[in-house]
Amino acid sequence: MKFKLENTEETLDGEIVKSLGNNEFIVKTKGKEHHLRILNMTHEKIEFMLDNIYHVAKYVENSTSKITLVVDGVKITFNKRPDFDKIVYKNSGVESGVDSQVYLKSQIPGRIVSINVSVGDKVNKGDVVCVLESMKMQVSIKSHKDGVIKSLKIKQGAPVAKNDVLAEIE
Amino acid sequence: MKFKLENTEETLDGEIVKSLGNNEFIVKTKGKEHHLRILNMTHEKIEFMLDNIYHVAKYVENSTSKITLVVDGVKITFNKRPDFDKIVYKNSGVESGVDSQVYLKSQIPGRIVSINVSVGDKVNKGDVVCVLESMKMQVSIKSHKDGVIKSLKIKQGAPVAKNDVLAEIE
Amino acid sequence: MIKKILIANRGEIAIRVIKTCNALGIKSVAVYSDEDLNSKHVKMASEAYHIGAASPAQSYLNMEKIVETAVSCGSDAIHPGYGFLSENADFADLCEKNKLNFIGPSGESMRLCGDKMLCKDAMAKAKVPTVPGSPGIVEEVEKALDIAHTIGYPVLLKSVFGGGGRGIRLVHNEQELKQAFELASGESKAAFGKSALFVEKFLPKIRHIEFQLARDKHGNAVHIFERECSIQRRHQKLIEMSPSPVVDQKTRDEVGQLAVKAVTAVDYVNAGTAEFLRLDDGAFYFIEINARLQVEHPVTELVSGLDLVKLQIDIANGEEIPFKQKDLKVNGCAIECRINAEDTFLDFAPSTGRISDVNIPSGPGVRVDTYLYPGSTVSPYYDSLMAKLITWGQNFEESRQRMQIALSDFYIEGVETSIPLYKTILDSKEFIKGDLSTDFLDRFKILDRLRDDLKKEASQKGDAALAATLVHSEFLKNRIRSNKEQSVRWKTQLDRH
Amino acid sequence: MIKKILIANRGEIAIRVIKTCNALGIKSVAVYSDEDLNSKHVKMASEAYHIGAASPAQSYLNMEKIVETAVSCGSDAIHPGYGFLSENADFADLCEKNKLNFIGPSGESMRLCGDKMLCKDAMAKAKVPTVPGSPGIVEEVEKALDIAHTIGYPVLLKSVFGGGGRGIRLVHNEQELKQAFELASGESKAAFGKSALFVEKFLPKIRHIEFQLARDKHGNAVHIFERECSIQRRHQKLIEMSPSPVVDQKTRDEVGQLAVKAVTAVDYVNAGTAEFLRLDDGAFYFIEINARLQVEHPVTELVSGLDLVKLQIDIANGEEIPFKQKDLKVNGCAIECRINAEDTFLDFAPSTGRISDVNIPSGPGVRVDTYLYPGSTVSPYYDSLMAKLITWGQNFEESRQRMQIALSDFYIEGVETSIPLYKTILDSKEFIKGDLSTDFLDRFKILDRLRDDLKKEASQKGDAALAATLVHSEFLKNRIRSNKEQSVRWKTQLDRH
Repeated sequence: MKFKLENTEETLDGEIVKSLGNNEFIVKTKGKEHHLRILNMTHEKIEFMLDNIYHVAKYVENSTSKITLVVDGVKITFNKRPDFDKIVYKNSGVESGVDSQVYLKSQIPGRIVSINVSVGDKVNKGDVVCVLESMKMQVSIKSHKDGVIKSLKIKQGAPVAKNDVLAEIE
Repeated sequence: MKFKLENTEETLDGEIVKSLGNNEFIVKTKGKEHHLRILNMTHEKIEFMLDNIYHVAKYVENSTSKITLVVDGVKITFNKRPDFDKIVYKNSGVESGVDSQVYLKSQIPGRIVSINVSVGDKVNKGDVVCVLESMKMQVSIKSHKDGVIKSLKIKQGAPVAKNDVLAEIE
Repeated sequence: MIKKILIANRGEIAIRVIKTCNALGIKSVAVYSDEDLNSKHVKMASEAYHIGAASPAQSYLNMEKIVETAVSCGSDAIHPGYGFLSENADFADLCEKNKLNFIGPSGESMRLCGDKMLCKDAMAKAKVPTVPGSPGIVEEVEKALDIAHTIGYPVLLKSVFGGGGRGIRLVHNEQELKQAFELASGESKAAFGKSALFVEKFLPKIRHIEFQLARDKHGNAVHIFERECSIQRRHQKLIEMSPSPVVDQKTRDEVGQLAVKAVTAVDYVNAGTAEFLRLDDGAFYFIEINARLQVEHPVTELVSGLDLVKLQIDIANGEEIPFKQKDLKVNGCAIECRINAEDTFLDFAPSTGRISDVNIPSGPGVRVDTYLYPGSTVSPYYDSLMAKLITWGQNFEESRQRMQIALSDFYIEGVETSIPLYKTILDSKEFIKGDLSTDFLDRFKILDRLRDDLKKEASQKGDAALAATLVHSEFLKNRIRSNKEQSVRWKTQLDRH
Repeated sequence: MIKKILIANRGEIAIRVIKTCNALGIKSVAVYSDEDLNSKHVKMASEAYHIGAASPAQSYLNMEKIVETAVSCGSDAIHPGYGFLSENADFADLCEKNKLNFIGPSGESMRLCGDKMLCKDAMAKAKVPTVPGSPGIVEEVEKALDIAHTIGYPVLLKSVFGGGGRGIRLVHNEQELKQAFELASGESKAAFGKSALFVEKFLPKIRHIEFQLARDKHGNAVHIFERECSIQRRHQKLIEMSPSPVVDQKTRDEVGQLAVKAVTAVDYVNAGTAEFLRLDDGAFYFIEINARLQVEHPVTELVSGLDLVKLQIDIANGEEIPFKQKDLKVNGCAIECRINAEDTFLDFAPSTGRISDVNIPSGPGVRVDTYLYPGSTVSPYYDSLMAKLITWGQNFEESRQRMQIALSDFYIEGVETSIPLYKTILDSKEFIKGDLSTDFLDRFKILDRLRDDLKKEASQKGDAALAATLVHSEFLKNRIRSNKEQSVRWKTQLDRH
């Protein structure tokens, strides 16, 4: 299985190498083998020892696109499709090459999670302008060109529809 | 419904007078009416307000002979057959009228919970000699005559069989 | 003697008052709105009465209903907690009229504390320094310019009708002041029919330091040390501690005596708090009296050993404060973190919902005041404070270490919380060295650091999360394949442990 | 400097040590038997290793396995807790041999503390009064009669091979002593090949009072006040408190200095305890040194503000004790109740099983050290102490009141507990006025009072219990009548709240 760890740049890769019986397994994560012993497991929760360290994981969400779980109190979201970001990046206009285009538009509907620039800021092509949550995933919307933020059409927490203008960049 | 409250001499009597809907009821206990509102109820547990006081009751046991529940942390046992004690009392020899009989015997098998007399003690007919637990109920074994405890054949916590001699009373 | 107290409040503070009632053998009466039928304070009180709909106006702010309930259930006193009716002078009066002992100051004293200008006057008479500025309302721009000239720019132009940062304008010179005065005066007239502006010196990089006070009906008054409450967001306190890292015993004695003068000046009776601003040069300026028990009272309890709710009840009973100023010594250090249901990254927007699971920390020096239990609800109708986590240590560092561990142990499932933010703050070198100010979060870009910390944490738990997901999806896959048989098999395996 | 500590223990004390490790940034290593895979100490430690089967001999007493685990996981120190290997001199030696810092006294010092006669000798040299009696083993009956004549009847004839009340005979005069000597001597020879008897004065109505001590590697020693531990059952402590109601500051200074002499006499290093008996006339007699952290250490922590586990670690690191005797002042009063899984009415027989539900009390001045959580297990393999409930107050009465409330809030489902017994004791006028002695339970017929209290409690809750049963059986009846439909209807009704 291969996941992208949300909010970080990491992509994680793992597999069950073998079952030892008695609820014990050898698992491989990031290329390294670990011993795992299940203490308790239900649909929502798993308690286990991983290489002599206890962990508890609770499942908050398991959708087609992502898994959110809380491990030892830390919320972790795995994106199941590690390349989703790239698709959005492409759609958001960066790859279109139309440098003369002033408007940065959203190719997907969503909700603005954070705004990373202010009016007057100089941005380079590929810089993150804002982050929006869409299909329960957080995606960064990046500038499609070098330029200066002329105006921002978005508000934190507010929804945006597909093709809404997010910013003017000149 | 009528219950004997174990370990006390009380017999309690109660009924649901009417349902007010919305999980509210008028109940009568010991001849007095109360307003009851259910907050939560499952097979094992009920949380409710009784006349503006919150209570939580958990069911520990519900057999044919008794109900044990924990109310606000206090363990309470209701005997479902309030006259069981009397049957045992009768069987234990008190009602037999055979005053010359020296041996106090147990008419039921059980386990000695407490011993209420010592050798040499003067006892009157009907005084409790010991308490034994039988069929998950605590029953007092009472002296069948006036006299003096000559010997005790029992030990706290130990089992007794039917017809075992418990004490000699002269 | 008070025998039965109705608590006109909810949440953790209602529970806090119940605990002291229990210890003293006083009966406690809870009141609750529709929303709170299943709340912990209802379950813990000796008796509980429904007082109205979820909206505070119809329940916890409904004076008549609360007083009526108190009278009909035979309460002899009312504890208002904080918020809601606690600083409502009319409510204090209504209690008195109904022969209910209101556990707080008199309505009259409360009114004096609540009126900015009257209070400032009283302080001037008592020689308690307040923030330099106009002695009262300024009607004409020339007067404002005079005052600004005297106290020096920059100054703040404020409206007495404002509050919580609203209606405040920062001006740097004469010209700005003239413009601002015109605008503000116009706004005020439009909204309230009259202009009511005043001028105050703008104070940069300030600390918020307050003194706990108690004054009885016999005129005895003491201060119970200071609390440093500089870590704030949007003018609301997040972290409080006692003692303050910048208050030595000499300062404590001096400013504490000012605080005592302040409550005496307004004939305040009960436990209360005098709030001060402290500048970098060490100057203290009185700002206001909080005429009630404070959210952050536990830090004072931990360093003084006092039960402040008990002290309130004793004072309401007409007793004298059972100790003198010289008997009080700061013992160790206490820190409180307000555990709020809020999303730090959504501008601290409230987060509400059902708490499906909660782990409350414990251990040496750890105290938690909370209404949470598994299955409880954080309601959108009331404030976002779910719990107060307070740690005590022999010194600041021990207290801080214990807080860090307790924050890590505090697990709340179902809402976003301010816990991660506090972990980042407690870990920062600026907090450790005590470089605090009300703009701490901005000054040290704490939210950026928090973002980094969260990334790091997620990265550290990545292996465990992945391993869990591998084994768990195997489990789910098998369950789908042969639901019943598998679950039996798993159960059997698990039962072996 | 210690960086990683293996904790050679389980239950609440393992957790207690982990908490201090966490606060200090020291890694903690748990060990566990088959029985303890799901125990809380395993879940809380930085790492956890399996060391053997459930039986203590195969796990928590398995010295080699524990030392091997410590070495292989890179621990640099071992904390033994109390019980198990904590007073095993060979274990201390084995740790030393393996370059593991044993957090406790040296093996040599431990051996001296553990040998009744050697220890008594050392005390005689240090002029620490011990219970009057024979200076050593008494071989002949004439010698025994001489001693008894000197110290006065009644006397106890004890065997050095005895312990916990076994092998002790109370004699009132010469004739009884002669008979008893013959019997005991014969028994001893039969069992151990030699007679090893000694004579001690019989002390009626005694209090058990002990002093907390600390001594570092540089020879600095302090006492950290006394603990009164007179409330016992079968020679095991149930309730402890500090200060003792019969120890004033003068007595504390005097007996505290004796205690310091006692540990110095045996070159004791670490935190430890000197136990004394106190007679009604105020005389104190040393009985023994407990060469480890005590179960009841939290009461001392609460009145001193110290973290005794941290102090142990500091001392093991070779640091000097960071305070002087004169810096220590008793602050308030703390009481501890040992919450045991036992049936008071079955002669305190252990009660074991799964804890299906637990509510842990909290509030101002309340501390709970426990391994319980819903779903945890009280195992028949280990001791019956499930939790320690400790309350602090400004004085004895406040501490007692808080304890009463905390006991009422402490709910443990699945086993019998000693909680009801403590409620009866805490409520008794004899406890309130401090009339304590080791025979307190018998002297005041506490179990009879407990029986009455339980009856009264049951009677008070009778109405609520009956009402619950009425409504609940209606619920069950309806469920049986139309299972599915009904449950939906009930669920709908309940969801409205």
